[in-house]
Amino acid sequence: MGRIVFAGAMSHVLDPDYYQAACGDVGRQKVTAVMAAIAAMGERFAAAEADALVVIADDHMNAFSFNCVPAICVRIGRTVQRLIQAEAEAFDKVLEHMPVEYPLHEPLATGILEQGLRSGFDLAMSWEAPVDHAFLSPVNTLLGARPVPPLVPIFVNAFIAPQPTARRCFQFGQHVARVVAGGPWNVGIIATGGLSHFPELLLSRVGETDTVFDRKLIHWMEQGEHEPLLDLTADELHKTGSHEFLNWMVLLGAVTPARAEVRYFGELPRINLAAVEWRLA
Amino acid sequence: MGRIVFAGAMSHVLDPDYYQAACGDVGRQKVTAVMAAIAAMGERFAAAEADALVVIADDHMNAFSFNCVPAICVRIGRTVQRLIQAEAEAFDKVLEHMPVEYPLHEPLATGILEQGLRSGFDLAMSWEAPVDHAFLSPVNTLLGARPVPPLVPIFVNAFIAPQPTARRCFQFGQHVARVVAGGPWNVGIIATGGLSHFPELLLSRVGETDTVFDRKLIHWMEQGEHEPLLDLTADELHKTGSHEFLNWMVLLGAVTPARAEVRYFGELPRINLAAVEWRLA
Amino acid sequence: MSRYAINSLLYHLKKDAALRARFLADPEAAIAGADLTDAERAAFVAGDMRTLNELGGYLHLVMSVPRIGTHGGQGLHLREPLESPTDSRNPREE
Amino acid sequence: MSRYAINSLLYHLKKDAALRARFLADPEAAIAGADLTDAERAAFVAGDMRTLNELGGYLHLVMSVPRIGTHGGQGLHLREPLESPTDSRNPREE
Ligand SMILES: [Fe+3]
Ligand SMILES: [Fe+3]
Repeated sequence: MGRIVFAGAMSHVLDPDYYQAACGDVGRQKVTAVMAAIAAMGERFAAAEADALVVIADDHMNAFSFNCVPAICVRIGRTVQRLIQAEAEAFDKVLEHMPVEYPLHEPLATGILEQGLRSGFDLAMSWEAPVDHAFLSPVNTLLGARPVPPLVPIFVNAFIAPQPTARRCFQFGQHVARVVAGGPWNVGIIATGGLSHFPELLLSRVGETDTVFDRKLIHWMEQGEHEPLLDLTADELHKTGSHEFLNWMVLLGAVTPARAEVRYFGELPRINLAAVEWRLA
Repeated sequence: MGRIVFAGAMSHVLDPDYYQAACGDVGRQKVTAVMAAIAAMGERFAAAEADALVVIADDHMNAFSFNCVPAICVRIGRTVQRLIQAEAEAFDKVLEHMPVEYPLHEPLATGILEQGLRSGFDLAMSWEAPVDHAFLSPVNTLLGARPVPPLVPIFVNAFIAPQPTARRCFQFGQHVARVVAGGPWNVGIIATGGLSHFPELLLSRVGETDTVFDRKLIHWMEQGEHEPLLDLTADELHKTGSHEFLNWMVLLGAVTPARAEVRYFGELPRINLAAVEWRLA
Repeated sequence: MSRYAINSLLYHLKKDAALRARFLADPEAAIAGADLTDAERAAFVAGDMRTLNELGGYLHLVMSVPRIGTHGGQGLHLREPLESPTDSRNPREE
Repeated sequence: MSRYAINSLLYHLKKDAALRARFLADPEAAIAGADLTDAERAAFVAGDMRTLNELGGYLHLVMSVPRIGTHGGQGLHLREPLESPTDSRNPREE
């Protein structure tokens, strides 16, 4: 029987130069610290010898177009490509040393997709969507020079309203856990993004966070109290700039009722950086 | 309170020349007959003075790419464009006399989308997907020279496995009915495609249908017995060539427990043509 | 059962008129960069839609690629429209 | 709140380098065919990303369109990189 052998969640812009430019020296210090915490989590991930790594992240209008914005989309096929874009954003540019192509864990991804549709999840599928910093920065930081295990990238629509609800993301995570349990593989899972930044997705509020809200989320995750998180509304997530917490909700569904341990939490004006790991039974 | 004031389902390749070429004179005769039945349904649709027309159909790998294949996708925005493709297929070409652009019923489409995501439907949204014969042939045949009312095109993935289940499509139709009931509009709804053709999606079986299976579906629809239809499996739909019946399942969910009245059923070697209308309370 | 490499190429042949023109002029050269097995490549070059369908090509692509697809299950082969582009067996050309 | 016409244009400016080059050379001409209100058009021409965001442009597009987006909320205006493409206020250019 398959098991989730590692579960973590972390911010996904992991670029010291970017935060130096955005927040000065303290930006560089804090992002360097969260990256060190993620690298330490990577030691434990490597020791777990997972057969696959599920990565739950959101699209930044890089992979999908307005022709089709999926609520939840499973990336299937044999390989996935790193986003390649002329004049990429700085935090995507820092990944240019990474390989262009990564293996996918085809049977696990296909299982999540097929069993999902059979169970009433209206999942989109993609053979082509590339992965950007939201997927690859955490993978890169977690693994360092180690080889990247076969990935299962899953896209959650965090930004284009209407998004899936926090509850639905959690339910989808429970589904992922059932698929893992029904298979033969040891699986790692990470969710990326956050914590609070870009409230209301307004340029005029870039630079604000909601630390009180973030600490409340962390408290519930540490306690393994997931009920209140299920009731998070689209409005709360939007107003606090917690859009990307939807990715974390998927992970919570997959590991519930496990408790979180905070490896790093650091406030910046622009975003609150975090790295969290779950204590699995 | 809003009401569904018209509900019908029909085959969607409605091109006498095409069936002449594929099946000879009998092909032309039967498609002409089903088109006449659909036009007669159009009289009743016009008399109902609907504010909007919801059209449930499938993509024939025209609107979406393998970058993102949605299970169920609501077309939002203000207008939708007819598929324009160099060297289009004959049955799309016959629509070239039709307008290039059609108004959408924006508040109804947005309601179906937003309330759907709130209710746990993982709907994709599209501002750009064009509509092909699967949407426009029935609309054209139904309306003739009358103006096209504001549309709500909804795409169901009928062909690219894994598809949503028959039960899930029905549940989504129930959702559509709830949204209509909660709004102020009189709404028509049609589902298109089928009946049986292209079993197993194998070229070697093009030209086969499953009349026994179609008659069974029709019987249940006539009786308003929807339970057995909910249990249709992906395998049954695939083997009998009933992929597009998923569109009909959405409509059934929207009108259940109403009974169907068959306006036309005609067997051809290539496909069984049908036009069905529901007796609404 | 479906095979992405086949379907992706069929899809691009359907949507990209320039690729389609290159393919019609010189199939081998046009698809040289595609990640196909030998059997798949041979079937493309021969315009053998039945084989491509059996190898996992979606029916609706296999039927609908202009000038290349069977367009109605008539088993049209690539070489025929190339030699006779108004071939009456292809109803689209009429 | 979101406005498709704005977002579609931002998206194409992000993804289509040729359109972007035309826009940088002559914004009015490059977007002449776009279905925009006068206020939206003026904001595009001025490179006023804050207004485009307030009018319904998605933040991540408003930030990330190369050379045009604010790219980090620094309120970069279009005219500045045009006049000084290695402007040090735009970290992407470093
Ligand atoms: Fe992000
Ligand atoms: Fe069809």
